[in-house]
This record gives sequence, C-alpha cells and structure tokens, in this order.
Amino acid sequence: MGDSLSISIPSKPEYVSVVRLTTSAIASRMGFNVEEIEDIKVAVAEACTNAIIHSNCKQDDNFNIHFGMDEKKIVIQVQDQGNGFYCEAVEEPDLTSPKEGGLGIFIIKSLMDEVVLESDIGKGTTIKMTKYLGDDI
Amino acid sequence: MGDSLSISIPSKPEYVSVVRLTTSAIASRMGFNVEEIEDIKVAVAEACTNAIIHSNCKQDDNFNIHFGMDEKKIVIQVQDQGNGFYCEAVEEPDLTSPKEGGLGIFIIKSLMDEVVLESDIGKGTTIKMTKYLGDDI
Amino acid sequence: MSLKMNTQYLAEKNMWYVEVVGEIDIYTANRLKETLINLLNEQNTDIRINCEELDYIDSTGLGVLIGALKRLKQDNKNIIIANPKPNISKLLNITGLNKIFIIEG
Amino acid sequence: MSLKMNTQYLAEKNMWYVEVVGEIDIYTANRLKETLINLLNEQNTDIRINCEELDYIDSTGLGVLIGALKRLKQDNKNIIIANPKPNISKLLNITGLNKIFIIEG
Ligand SMILES: Nc1ncnc2c1ncn2[C@@H]1O[C@H](COP(=O)(O)OP(=O)(O)O)[C@@H](O)[C@H]1O
Ligand SMILES: Nc1ncnc2c1ncn2[C@@H]1O[C@H](COP(=O)(O)OP(=O)(O)O)[C@@H](O)[C@H]1O
Repeated sequence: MGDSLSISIPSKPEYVSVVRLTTSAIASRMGFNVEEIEDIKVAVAEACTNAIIHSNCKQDDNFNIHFGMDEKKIVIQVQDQGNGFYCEAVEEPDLTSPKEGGLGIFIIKSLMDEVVLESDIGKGTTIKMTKYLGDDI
Repeated sequence: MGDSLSISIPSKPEYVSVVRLTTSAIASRMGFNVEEIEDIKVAVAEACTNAIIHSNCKQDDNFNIHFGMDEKKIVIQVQDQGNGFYCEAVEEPDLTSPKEGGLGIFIIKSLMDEVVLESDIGKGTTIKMTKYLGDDI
Repeated sequence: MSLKMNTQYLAEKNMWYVEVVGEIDIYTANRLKETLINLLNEQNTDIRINCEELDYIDSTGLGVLIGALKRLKQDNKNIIIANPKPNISKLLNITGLNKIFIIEG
Repeated sequence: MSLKMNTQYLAEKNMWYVEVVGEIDIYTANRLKETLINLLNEQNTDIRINCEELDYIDSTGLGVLIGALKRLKQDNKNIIIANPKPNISKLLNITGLNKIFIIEG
C-alpha cells in the first residue's frame, strides 16, 4: 500500500502554479528524473486548467487533485464537480491544421503512461493519469 | 470571503519538504516578501514536524494543512487526529540552557503574527497561525 | 512565477522582437494575447519570440501563439520561436507545432 | 531537496570541518546526527560547520547541533557555525543559539 496526498484548490487560474510546484516536489521526491518530473507537472497543470476553464464550477468551488504513490508509479486524479462533458466526443487535434484549442488532453495523453477520462454530465469530471518509475513501459 | 486551499499528507518525514514548497508557492503568490515567505514556510514545517513526531498517528494516517487567504492575511491550520497533549503545559525554552527539544512551538510563535494551539487528549491537535500582509502589526 | 515581456519593433527587418521571461499558463496567457494583438494592430508583420528565458508554456499559451499565427498567415507572415528550452521544444514536437512555427536555435 | 555532507579532520588545528549542503529537517536530521556522533567518537574536538550552502534548518536539526554541543562542552570544545545564510541566522538569533554556538561570518 502506498502513500496518498491530496490538494483541494480554488477554481482560479492563479492557483495552477501552486499545483505545479507541489507536483514537481512530489515527483522529485519519488525519484523521477528531470524530464519525467516536467512531464508529470505539465500533465497535471493541463488537467487543472481544464477543470478551471471547462467545468463551469464557481470560482470559489474548490476542486481536487489526488496523488497516489508507491515504489513503482504515481497515479494522479484531477477531479471537479462541474458540468462534465461527453469525453468520447473529444477528437485528436489535427496536427497539420492547428486550432487555438483542443491540445490539453492530447498533451496529457502524450506525456503520461496511462490516462483515463471519466465524466458524468451534471456531476463532474475525473481524469486519472499514471506514470511509472524507471524504464518507460 | 477569501480562497481556501488544503493539503492532506501522510504522517511521514519525507513529505514535509513537499509542504514547504507548496507553502512557499502560496505565500509568494499572495505577495509576501522573501523574508515573510521564509517565516511562513518555517512555521508550517515546524507544525507538520510536530504532527508527525508527537501526534502518534500511524504513518499512513494522513493529516491536514488548511490555508485560508484573503487580501490581508494568510491563516494556516495544521491539524492532526492524534494523541493530543496538554498545551498549557508547554514551557518557553530556557534560552540560556538549551535542550535538544522544545524549540518548535517557540519558533512558530516568534515567526507568525498570531498563533493559537488547540489540543484534545485522544482527539488531536490543531495549531492555527496567522501572518498579515504588509506592515508588521 | 509570472510572465515578463519586452517588445521592440526592428524597422530594418520589419519584424517584432518579443522576449518572454517566466511562465505562460492559464494565468498569464491573456496578457500575452493582449500584447501580441496590440503589436499586430500596430504592424501585422513577423514576430520573433525569444524564449531563452521562458521556463514553461501550457496549451493555453500555445493556443495564443496559434491564434496570432493564423492572423499573420493571412499576410504571409510568420512567428519565429527562438531558443526554446528542451521542455518547451518537447511540447512543440509533440503537438506538431514545430512544423507550423519557425523554430530557431 | 536533500542533505549532502562532507567531513574532514584538520590535524594541525585539531578540528573537524563539516560542510552541509541542502536542507536539514525532520527527514535528514538523523543522518546529520549519525555523522556527528561518528566524528565525535573518533575525536571529541571542535567542529566547524560550513553553512554557506545550507538552505534550511528546522528545530530537529538545531536539536541535533545542541546535542552534539552538550557532548563537546564536557571537554571544553565547541561548535562553530560558519557563514550561515540570513534565514538561518534569523533562526539562531530567535532561539538564542547564537549565544551558545560560535557564529562566524
Ligand atoms: N474538466 C472538464 N470539464 C468539462 N469539460 C471538459 C473538461 N476537460 C475537458 N473538457 C472538454 O474537452 C475538450 C477538450 O479539452 P482539451 O483537449 O484540454 O482542449 P481545450 O481545453 O483547449 O479545449 C474541452 O474543450 C472541453 O469541452
Ligand atoms: N501535534 C502534536 N501532537 C501532540 N503533542 C504535540 C504536538 N505538537 C506539540 N506537542 C507537544 O508539545 C511539545 C513541545 O513541542 P515543540 O515546542 O515543537 O518542541 P519539540 O517538538 O522539540 O518537543 C512536544 O514535546 C509535544 O509534547
């Protein structure tokens, strides 16, 4: 059984940098290398950014980031109690004709080893992402 | 009404540095100056260290750090569900004949503007500390 | 942790020089957007963004750059991303934006 | 974020030189304690701790230093804290430990 750590933050842009620093500190403590720490940090920040922009929570509603850690991996869940959305409908971005939006989830999937999106309309969204320590799987 | 942010961490020494970084990030975002950020960081870390050493919680019991922020101040509560203790019995350290222990609470009181200790035997301890932005009060 | 920007117009090259220092994310991307819009309103021409001291950019920031690029492309102008750090290069490669912007250094 | 230590015995001065780099807290203080105990078991003499690159010390770390000092005082020896950063000086002043240890620089 591993350790768990969680943070609850306001749905406001200015707190994403706090989460980035916390995430880096956790990943670095676990022994991830510099590039992996950066990957995890970016992925978590993108998920928080989505919770803030898209969940439609009130700014003083907090949302949660949960970190589960063991010797092999970190599992992070970013969870909001907002609108939710049809995640099956999310399309991969067309890299040959970029748009202003639609990159966040794609970046998360590129940087993490496993990503699971769960969203219930009216209830909220959880994105769960895993990164393994050591050799890439 | 201000923002609130909270963290729940395992009762383990290796997580105090994560809390230090998170605390610094929050205090710096609020506009505290470098010395104040350091004061807040040290005070929170001392409170966490006490929760880990003295509360007698199991290592996989988490404890909480709650940050309340508004334009004027930060109020931080470090809360464990451990043994508790008789806080009236805590003596100021005798600075002329230093001992290995007994500095933590004294340091917290020196660095923060307001400190309130509440402890219930068998239920746990909460230390609440406030630091004001701007001129010292 | 914040974003600082310096902007300068080089007449002989007909080019905007923009230096970005710090972090471009959901909190700061709007300021970048406003800055770029102001520049392009003044002169719709190539922008060279010096990223030597840019520590971080997220999808919000990339979206701002893509928006500016779209506007420039209409006049056959471009955005040059100069000296990105490895973490930022990685993001540009993953998203294919390295093929859309001109990357230097 | 961790603690690195280098130790060296200077025979001509009959003094231990200890360099501490990083952070001394509840997580790392035990390693400092063990290191100091080993030194004093070998030679119970003055210790000069170079703190130039020490970023942080907490009450646990100060406790370790006080413990070592008590042992040294029995032989009329001392601990010299050299070049502490401002945040660490502040802590030494608040706790009155600046009057117990010898502070240099
Ligand atoms: N937490 C969330 N709550 C509601 N909708 C979301 C959430 N996260 C993502 N979405 C939806 O998924 C879409 C794609 O997200 P993303 O790939 O991050 O790109 P972008 O944020 O730029 O639109 C968003 O436009 C939004 O409709
Ligand atoms: N969270 C806590 N739970 C139980 N007891 C505590 C807690 N915090 C402090 N104490 C008690 O108060 C005493 C003084 O604490 P402190 O001033 O930090 O010094 P030290 O930790 O070095 O003993 C401790 O020895 C302990 O008995």
